[in-house]
Amino acid sequence: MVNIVEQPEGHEGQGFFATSMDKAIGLARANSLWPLPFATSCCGIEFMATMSANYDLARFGSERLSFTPRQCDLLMVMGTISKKLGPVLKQVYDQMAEPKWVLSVGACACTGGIFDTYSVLQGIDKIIPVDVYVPGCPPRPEQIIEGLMKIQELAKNESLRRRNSDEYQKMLESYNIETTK
Amino acid sequence: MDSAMMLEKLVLILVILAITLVVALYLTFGERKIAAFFQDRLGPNRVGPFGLFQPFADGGKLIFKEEIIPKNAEKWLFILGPGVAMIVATITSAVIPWGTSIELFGRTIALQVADINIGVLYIVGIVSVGVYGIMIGGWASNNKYSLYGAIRASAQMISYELSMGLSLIAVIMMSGTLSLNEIVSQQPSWHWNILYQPLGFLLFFVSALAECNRAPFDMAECETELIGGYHTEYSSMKLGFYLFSEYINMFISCAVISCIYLGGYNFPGMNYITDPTWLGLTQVAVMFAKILFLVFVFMWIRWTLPRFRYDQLMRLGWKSMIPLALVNLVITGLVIGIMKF
Amino acid sequence: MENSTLQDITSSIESKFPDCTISTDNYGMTNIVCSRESIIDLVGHLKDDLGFGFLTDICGAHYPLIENQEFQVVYHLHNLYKNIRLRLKVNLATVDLAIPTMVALFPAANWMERETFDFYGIQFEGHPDLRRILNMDDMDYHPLRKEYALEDETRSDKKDSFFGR
Amino acid sequence: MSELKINQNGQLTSLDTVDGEIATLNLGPTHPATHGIFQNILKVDGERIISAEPTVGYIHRAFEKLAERRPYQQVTPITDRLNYCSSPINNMGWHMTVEKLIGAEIPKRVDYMRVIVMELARIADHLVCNSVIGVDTGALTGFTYVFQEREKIYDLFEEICGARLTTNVGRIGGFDRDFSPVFLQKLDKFLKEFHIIFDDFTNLLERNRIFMDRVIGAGPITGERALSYGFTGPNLRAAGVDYDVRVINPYCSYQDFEFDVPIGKDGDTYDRFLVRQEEIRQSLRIIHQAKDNIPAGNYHGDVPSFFLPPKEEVYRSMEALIYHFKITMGETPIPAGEVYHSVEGANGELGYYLVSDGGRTPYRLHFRRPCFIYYQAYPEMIKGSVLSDAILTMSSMNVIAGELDA
Repeated sequence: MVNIVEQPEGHEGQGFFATSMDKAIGLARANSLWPLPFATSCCGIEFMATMSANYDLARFGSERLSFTPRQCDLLMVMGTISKKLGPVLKQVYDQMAEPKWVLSVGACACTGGIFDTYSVLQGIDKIIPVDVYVPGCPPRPEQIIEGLMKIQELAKNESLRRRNSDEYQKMLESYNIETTK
Repeated sequence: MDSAMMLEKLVLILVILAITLVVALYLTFGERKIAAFFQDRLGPNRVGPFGLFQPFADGGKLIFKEEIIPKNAEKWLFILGPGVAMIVATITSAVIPWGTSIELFGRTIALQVADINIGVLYIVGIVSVGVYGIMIGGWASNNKYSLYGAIRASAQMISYELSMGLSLIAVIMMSGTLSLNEIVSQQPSWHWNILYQPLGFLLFFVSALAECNRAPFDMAECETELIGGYHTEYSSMKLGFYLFSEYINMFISCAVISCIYLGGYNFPGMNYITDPTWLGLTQVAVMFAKILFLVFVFMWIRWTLPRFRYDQLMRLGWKSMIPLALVNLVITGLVIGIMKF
Repeated sequence: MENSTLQDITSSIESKFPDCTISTDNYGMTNIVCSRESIIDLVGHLKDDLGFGFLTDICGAHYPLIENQEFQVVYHLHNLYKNIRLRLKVNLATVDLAIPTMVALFPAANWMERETFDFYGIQFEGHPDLRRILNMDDMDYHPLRKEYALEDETRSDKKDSFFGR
Repeated sequence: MSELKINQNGQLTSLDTVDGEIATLNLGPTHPATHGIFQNILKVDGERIISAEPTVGYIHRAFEKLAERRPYQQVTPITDRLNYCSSPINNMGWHMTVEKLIGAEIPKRVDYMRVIVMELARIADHLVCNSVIGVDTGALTGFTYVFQEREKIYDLFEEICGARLTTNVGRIGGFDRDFSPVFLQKLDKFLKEFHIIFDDFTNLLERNRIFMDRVIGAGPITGERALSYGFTGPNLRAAGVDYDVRVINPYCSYQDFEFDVPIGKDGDTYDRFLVRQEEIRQSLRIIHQAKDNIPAGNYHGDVPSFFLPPKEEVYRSMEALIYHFKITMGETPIPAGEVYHSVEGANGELGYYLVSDGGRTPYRLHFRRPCFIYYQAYPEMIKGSVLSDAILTMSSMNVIAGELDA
């Protein structure tokens, strides 16, 4: 019987030991997701509840809110996004530094919710790419936390080079977002 | 200066630098935990035991984040800003006496990098350079909010440095020296300067809060008004440097306060320890205990008090602190005169 | 006149503004229908002489089936001294959708009139800043008119048959 | 350059003399202090605000058009999202409007139950507003304290209707179920424990020197101006006008309860803060009275064409089945007519102007949103003050974007 020894991880592909590096940085990113709360309406109040003592988003290392897009990793879109606000949201997404994730909280942000009206954008995924959708009108804080944990999963398992891949660039281009390349 | 001495100083510098960085790293974590404690929360607890590796997660993330330099920013100054802030923050520690000395490999090693005879002046000078980091960064960002932060920070620094300096002069008059080491060694056991200069201590403490841009004087950052203040446009490790330098500044300020007013490494009953190495190490521990206590007070204030308005801050600086510091100076002078008489 | 009762108020209005029709509905609210020429004088009279110092609300309404009175502007006034509420209505025709503004009397009317303009396209003559307020500036219709659909007409992702439309 | 006149609050009194470079500062739409989405374009001279130009409508959701397409009971969820910090008040206000239109007789017990729920909502709303003033001055800690209390109020709402924030509580005609014993227990516990954390919060801010320096004299408005700008609610009362819909037009048996209407003097941020603090205490007083004197009786009025029959009935009796079908399909007879009904929302007079043509949906429903009306005074209130004051003024006015933009 011949056993074929598998090559050690990281021996080929993106570079020596790149995968372990990927993992370490993925872990770091996952546990230090600084959110930008783009809170427009009801869900924003539930987000405040999530931030405060009973639910405490800080446990995941996510309590450092910053309202400047440059410093955030996670864009949390909470509440109705109207057509008037759409360009603003897109600009905020544009201004964020890579890697960035988007969490769409609440029915309104995901699909427009009960507001199927002339003034409301029917889901923010029309203008920016979304990573995780949290349903609910508004979602309970537990749900928001679960959404965050799903983002953590994504961040953990993301390759360091994903953001440079053609696939990613194409995806951004499909949203008419200027790419850095 | 022989080569062994050079080596010794180099090692000491590296050790102090490393300790400063690690302490600053953990101060960010401590701040979050203490904030959580004051707010009935848990604080970060997912990374490692009790969340102890949280700072490394933050650091790792920041290093691998995209650098953005805004199109209209002044590129070189934009990069220079955080660098200045970081360098200035780290070099202040050179004149802090961490202990008297320890004996290692048959040599007596002084626990101070440089015992320059104008240590106090050096600190005051370096701290004033510190504001350049904020000013340059805020100005170069080409963002109005950053500019507001920078302007507020520089005006605040100028006015609070005056009262800081004036309250320092009273101490210098008492001790008759500008060397930090000398000032510390003049406060043996429990004869700390805070007992002779309570008002001076208070003024210096408040000024230190203002110099570090800590609440209630965090005008430069002021996240509910100016979004991020001077570092609004910064991302990645440049932001990391700014945040980091803030914590190093806090650490060093507390070290200076404990040197000047709380007797530095002195503690009651230290004459009973005879072994010089043990004495040195205990002194370092005592020094750190004092510093960490002061840091805790800094954070306590941060999470309890609201912040001042810009003009109120200036009014406090110019109309209350400076006159009080002058009064303190006059009283000190009179007392010294009477004692000599 | 601040102590006047509803009776005094109605008689005062009737004598001064004969073209107004005053009625009381089943819910105890006094409705006054007047013309757009007299509305400003009427509100001025109510405010200055009869103590109606609080403008509760201005809104529009669209009645496409009533000819020549397709639009209505409804004002709610409140006399805080005597706690009397009044509802004033002005009917307007589609061909001539204009009514004088009330901003000079009540600063509060500013945004309410802008909202009414935004929703119904009613022109408030003399308004200092008559722009759209809630909708986008480049919107080309007045959405609360009955002929326009609630939903966005350009949307493509939702199939009407799923929603019973 | 002639001399600037600055009063003792550090505010510029004469603006004609400003001479210098004027910058434009864009405050919003996603500025942290806006708490919701609206924009102010400020003209500033240094930190001094020379003029402000607010832009609203960033979350305009077309409530009024939406309400024209929905049967009466389905309008309730829309009202939830008006002032989402205190949705039960909006729900109840809408229910009462429809009850007024159809002339329904409502039992006293329902009134008392409604009062309890509405006052709880008022407490929740004022807690958010006051703690957010704290956050905007930089004191975040009080905010997390009061949110623990808010969670308890959420718990109570969950016990009544199953939802936390957008409650959709009650039905036209009353409630869908009676208060459960667990609810009453939890209410007792809440009333007993509320003051502990509330006192903490009060101690943290109310007499804090820095806080007082910050908020006294920030964004003042006189009673007269406030009235002409259509202010209502705590903001008007802070300016010294004792107008409260609960007192002047008592709905829902508010005349049975004894409570004070707190008023301020200067109409500045501190007065608004204090008025809200005092209103929280008065609300507690009302809840105590309502809880102790709650009369026996049915938990809903006799409005079979609006109040869904219990599910067991639907399975057994023909009449209930028919009503159930008609209500669910929105085919209930409604008299034609128009009503205006207003309740004292957490922000002020929340009015519903309802025109019915007898059809299944409202023909026209207009919400008098207090925020929308008083926010237009904002430029006048911050003119001549500094940037920090402008931000505090905004948060102390408690502008809720959902209500503002409808």
